[in-house]
Amino acid sequence: MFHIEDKVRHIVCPYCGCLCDDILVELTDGRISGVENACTLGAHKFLDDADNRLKGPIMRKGDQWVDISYEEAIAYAVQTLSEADRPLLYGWSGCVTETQAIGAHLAELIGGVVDSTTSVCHGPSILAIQEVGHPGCTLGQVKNRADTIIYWGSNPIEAHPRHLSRYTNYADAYFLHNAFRERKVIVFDVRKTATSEIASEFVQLEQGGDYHVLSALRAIVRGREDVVPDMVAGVPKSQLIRVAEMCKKAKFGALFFGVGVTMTGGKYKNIRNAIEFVDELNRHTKWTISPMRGHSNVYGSNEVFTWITGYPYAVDYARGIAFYNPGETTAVDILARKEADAALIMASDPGAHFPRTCCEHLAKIPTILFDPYPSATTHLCTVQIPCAVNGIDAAGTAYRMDGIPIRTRKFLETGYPTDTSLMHEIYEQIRERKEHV
Amino acid sequence: MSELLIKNAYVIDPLQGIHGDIMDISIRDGRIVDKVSGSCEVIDAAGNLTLPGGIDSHTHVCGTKVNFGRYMSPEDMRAGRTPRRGAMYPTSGYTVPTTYGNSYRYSKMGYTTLLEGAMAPMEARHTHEEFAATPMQDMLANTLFDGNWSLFEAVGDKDIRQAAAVIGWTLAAVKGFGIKLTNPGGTEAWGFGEDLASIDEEVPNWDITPREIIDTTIRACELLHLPHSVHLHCNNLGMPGNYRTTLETLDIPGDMNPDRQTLYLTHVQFHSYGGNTWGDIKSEAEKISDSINNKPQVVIDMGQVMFGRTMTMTADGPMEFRLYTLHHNKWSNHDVELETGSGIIPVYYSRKSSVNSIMWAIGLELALLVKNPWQCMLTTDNPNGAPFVKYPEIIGLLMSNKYRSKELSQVHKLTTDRTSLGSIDRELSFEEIAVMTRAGQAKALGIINQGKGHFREDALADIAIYPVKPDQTDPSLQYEEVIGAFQQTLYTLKDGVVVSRDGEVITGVANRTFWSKANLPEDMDVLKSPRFVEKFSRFYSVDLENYLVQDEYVQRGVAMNTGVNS
Amino acid sequence: MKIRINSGRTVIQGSHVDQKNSPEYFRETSTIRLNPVDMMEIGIDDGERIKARTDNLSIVLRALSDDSIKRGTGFLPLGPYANFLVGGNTHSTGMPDFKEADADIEATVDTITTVGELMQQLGGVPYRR
Amino acid sequence: MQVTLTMKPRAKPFLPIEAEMINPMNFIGSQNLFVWEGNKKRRLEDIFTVRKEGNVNSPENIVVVLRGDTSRVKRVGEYMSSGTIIVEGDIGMHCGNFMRGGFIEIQGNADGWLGREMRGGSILCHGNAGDYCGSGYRGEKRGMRGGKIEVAGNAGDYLGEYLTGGEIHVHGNAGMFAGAEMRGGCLIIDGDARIPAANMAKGTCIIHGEIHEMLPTFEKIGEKDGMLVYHGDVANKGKGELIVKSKIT
Repeated sequence: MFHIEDKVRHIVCPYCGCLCDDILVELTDGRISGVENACTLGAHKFLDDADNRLKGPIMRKGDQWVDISYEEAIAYAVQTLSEADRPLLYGWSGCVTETQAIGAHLAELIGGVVDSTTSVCHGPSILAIQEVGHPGCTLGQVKNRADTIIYWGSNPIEAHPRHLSRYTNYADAYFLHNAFRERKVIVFDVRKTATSEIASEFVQLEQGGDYHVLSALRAIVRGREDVVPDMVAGVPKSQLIRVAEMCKKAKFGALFFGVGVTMTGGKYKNIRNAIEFVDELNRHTKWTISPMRGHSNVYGSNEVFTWITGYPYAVDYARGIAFYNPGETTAVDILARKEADAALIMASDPGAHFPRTCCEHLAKIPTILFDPYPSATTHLCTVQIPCAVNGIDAAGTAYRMDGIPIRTRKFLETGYPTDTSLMHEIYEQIRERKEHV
Repeated sequence: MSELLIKNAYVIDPLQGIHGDIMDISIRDGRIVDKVSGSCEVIDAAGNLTLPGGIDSHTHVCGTKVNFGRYMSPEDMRAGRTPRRGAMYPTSGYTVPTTYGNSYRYSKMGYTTLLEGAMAPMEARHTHEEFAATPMQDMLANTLFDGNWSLFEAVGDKDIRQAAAVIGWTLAAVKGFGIKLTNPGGTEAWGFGEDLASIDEEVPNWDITPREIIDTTIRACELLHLPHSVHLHCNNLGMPGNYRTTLETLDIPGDMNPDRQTLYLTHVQFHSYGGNTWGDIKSEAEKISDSINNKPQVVIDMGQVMFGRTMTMTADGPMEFRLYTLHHNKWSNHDVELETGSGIIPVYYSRKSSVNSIMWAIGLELALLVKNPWQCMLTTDNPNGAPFVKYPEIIGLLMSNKYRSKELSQVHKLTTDRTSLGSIDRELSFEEIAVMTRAGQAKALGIINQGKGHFREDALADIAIYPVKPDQTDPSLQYEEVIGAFQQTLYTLKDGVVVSRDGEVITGVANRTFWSKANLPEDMDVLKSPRFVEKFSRFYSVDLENYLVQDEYVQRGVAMNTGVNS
Repeated sequence: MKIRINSGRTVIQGSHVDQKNSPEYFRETSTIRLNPVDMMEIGIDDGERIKARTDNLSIVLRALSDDSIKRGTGFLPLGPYANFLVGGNTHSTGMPDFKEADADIEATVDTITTVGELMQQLGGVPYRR
Repeated sequence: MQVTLTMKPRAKPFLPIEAEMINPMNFIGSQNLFVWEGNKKRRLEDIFTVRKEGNVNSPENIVVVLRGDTSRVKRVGEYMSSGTIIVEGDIGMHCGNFMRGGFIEIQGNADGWLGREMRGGSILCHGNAGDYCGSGYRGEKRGMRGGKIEVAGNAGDYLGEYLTGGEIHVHGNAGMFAGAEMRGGCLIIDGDARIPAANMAKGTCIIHGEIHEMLPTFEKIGEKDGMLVYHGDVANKGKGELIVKSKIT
């Protein structure tokens, strides 16, 4: 049998916020047959892709699922969204910015709320940044300079597997002679993790104790260790003093935090405290802090929504002008309060990742799901429309977790329409419909 | 074919030497022509002031740090919110408005061309994405080289040709327009939390000084024949006593190229401080302007400060950290590997503050003491000194001594002693304002031949008609009318199309992006330099192949060809 | 027994996010890691099942002993099972208490519902193709 | 004059209503008033039965009474400067935002952001108040700046966040992070509180009940009237006062 083999390089992995752009993909007969450089998560994304796809649009009729055409699916979306009193447009983090931009304009056109997966991921980090700012940097800056790394409430070995090898512990550094030996990794977590195993210092704190530990560290760095009690949230004061000293001695320190800090009690206050800890350290030496963003282009959604609407997520256009108030205009709150009367879910899976009350409401209202794959939300939605996958059979802009914009590459022709073209079609049809009313 | 005739226009076109003649302007297919047919559409300008479209030669409206200013400031977005109106999308924000907010407000003020002051090459795609969402103006991006390692190596080697090679390649790779140096060397020092105190202090870990970076870069820019000169944000921004650094910097280009502008110093207000501390800060605008008056090859912009709240944002990371330790408000910082830094903090400039009042006065002093308006552009370093919507007030202050005196009497009393503003009675004319807001910019940026800043035949028909009749108005007394006129055009035309009228944007347009394409001989191809390529692959966190900005991002790009002789 | 459930990404969960209806995803996201002493106290062995209850809702999970887990806590990979136990209150921040679900757990012999069945309990219609 | 607004039945009762025009001064004269239900603009009369009794003179003599299920009605009394609003049941979010004067009485519970960025006047809530009572807005550095909020029941999380002036008195318990980032004013909680006064800079926070998860960065200064006095938050250069009953858990 004759095989057509091909190798494509410099592919951008569309899995997580690391957005590794050095992936090599092998193609055999137009199918992905091999992947190099990717982590386990990314490799699965590429290798399993073809088997996972939903073949075409489907619609729930009673307790049955029927196949429908793209035209029927679009027509359903157009009618549902233009008639809704409080439509919710949620997801977006797997889309390219070109699609996200249409989403923001669509929300305005239909008087809806547009929110991205940010709200259940690093939304609290944004709230904290809006209170105190964000001393950050690009990941290459950390790679070339950092001698001290903190991972706080974050387990990159399982969630961002190449973060350590591309940007921190195992990466080549310009300013360190033997980067691997000279670097110290400090892990703060409530449980032992794969990452805490490789740390030079592991600080195990009580669940929900992040804020207290950060306050204590700030006080110690400010020279007020006298007020700090002997034990803070399960951590001995002596260890906190030792860690504070390590941080002050660093020539360049980088603190990375994960959803372990955004999702626990205190939420954005934890992050705010971490940022202010880093602010304080900058009076002694150089420190930066960065969120470990999950989805490949979740940061892109924040960027695009910001330049179009003024706000990074959770934007409510009910009154034609943008209003923002996480806790009120965020997807979980709107669904839990049963406000939404229609939903468009874009390349995300609230069925798997939202509280049950939200899922129950999604099952009750017309829910249009754009996703290449059957997911947990498939069972809850009314219509699912499969589209091309960003970074495989679609290209566009994605923003890495540190704000670096990278263009993903299209290397397969599958015939699936892109989400950009589908959203454009929906936008134009609704616009025409509104003009005729 | 579309034709348009503007009749009875009171035209000031300094580049053509037209000083206020009542005349007609003919437009065909977006360009100025000699004549149009009798049946075309007609706009009666009725003797109102008609100028080429405004050009802002230094503003921050698109890209990573501008957007981060928005991102961290939902409180700012509560101001300036407008709903969709006709062709206008909704807008939000005052000091850092959304892209459409910026674009519409500039358009309403008659601006059709903007130069984004600072684009980190690695984040260029972001700037270009926002350019596409700033539709009413043609855009240019000054590209940051202040901490560029490859440039540093060339500076260390005293290899001007290699420096030019790096700059030429980078501008074409990221679709940038000109060279921006922000606190040269200082942003690299900030990589380890430090800054440089003078232009002769060595950059940590690099065997070079800011003086050498500036000198080499100017020579490389001249070698490349880039349309615009080096665009420099001097070291020591905002530090009392920094005027010495500024004077030393002004002396660097010397007579390097007497025929041509070789240096553009931006927001010089922030660099003209005497004294040693915030307590004894005073203006040294006289010394700075004396120096500029003797250097025809130098152009500056004001960086005027106006009172009220605003957002400071610059690639000058260490300066923003110092500002943070003073204001203790939010502080954001974003260093970009191998290239540059940046910082953002919100500020409030208060009349009650002696420092802020002195800053306010210094900007005006500069504009009034620099004799030749072609050497001083009107800016606020938007939004650093103030949001650009304050430009009309600045015009009022420059045109009316009466208004200036009135304002001066309401600021901190130390201002009179510590600045010379009270003793200056110069009042700028409409023509001088036209130079400082469009003609001078077109010349300084080198985009006259692209059809910007004038009404010569074949120029782009970018036109602003302001509701003021200069021959019937005395700006010295009627400054309020003048301010009102510059706040809102009767008509703004871009490419021959009326895009806004009486403050209302009436149609969307597609803008273009000017970028510099250096055609370099083979020996200047950096991709053939193993050192360049190896450094890229080892120390950047993206692949070289994914660094290059694809054509998708400059779909309406205009490449400006330059190059060196082989 | 009362425990506080923490959730997070695991490699197996993360490798199958595009295969939410696969046996691998089902098995991984419905498996809770507990401290071995706690498991002894409830009276179950590795691989046996527990019922976790918050408010008046309960869900059946497979239990796995893991001595890195502190007593009184459990780790459940993120997914529909973990979120079934989470309420919709975000404390007006937009973010639910994903990492702080307090549940009562007890031994059970009931079977574990699949992702599709779980969604059906929430009002959906399972899609099986 | 009394204006009584009674909610009508609605096809979609969960849709939020934005009704900042429910402000005593708007009931002088007979202009058309509009509210938003979801993304639809409605006449006030489409949502409420409106009954006016008595003569109109000045806003301070106007009493607006809200009746029925008003738990989804937001922004009532926003920018109010005089007069009285009485809510017989529960009220939705953002009641009394930016209020400058007058009086709002809520006989039931109030949802989040009660009295956000309030400048003056007073609010009395007989039931519970939601999260962010007397707080600021996202990114803004000042919360409530003047006036008084009294809550007879419990308050939610982030009570008095960025409190800058005025007084908040909660008779029941407070949730997490009461008085976080306080910069002035006085916050009194008769019941319990969890992680209070976090990162406070100035102002006074008094807690008569139990404190859960007290922060490690408050410095004990002494005792006053049987209460312990702490200064903080030492994590910053805070000069606030946290006064608590001796029992801390």
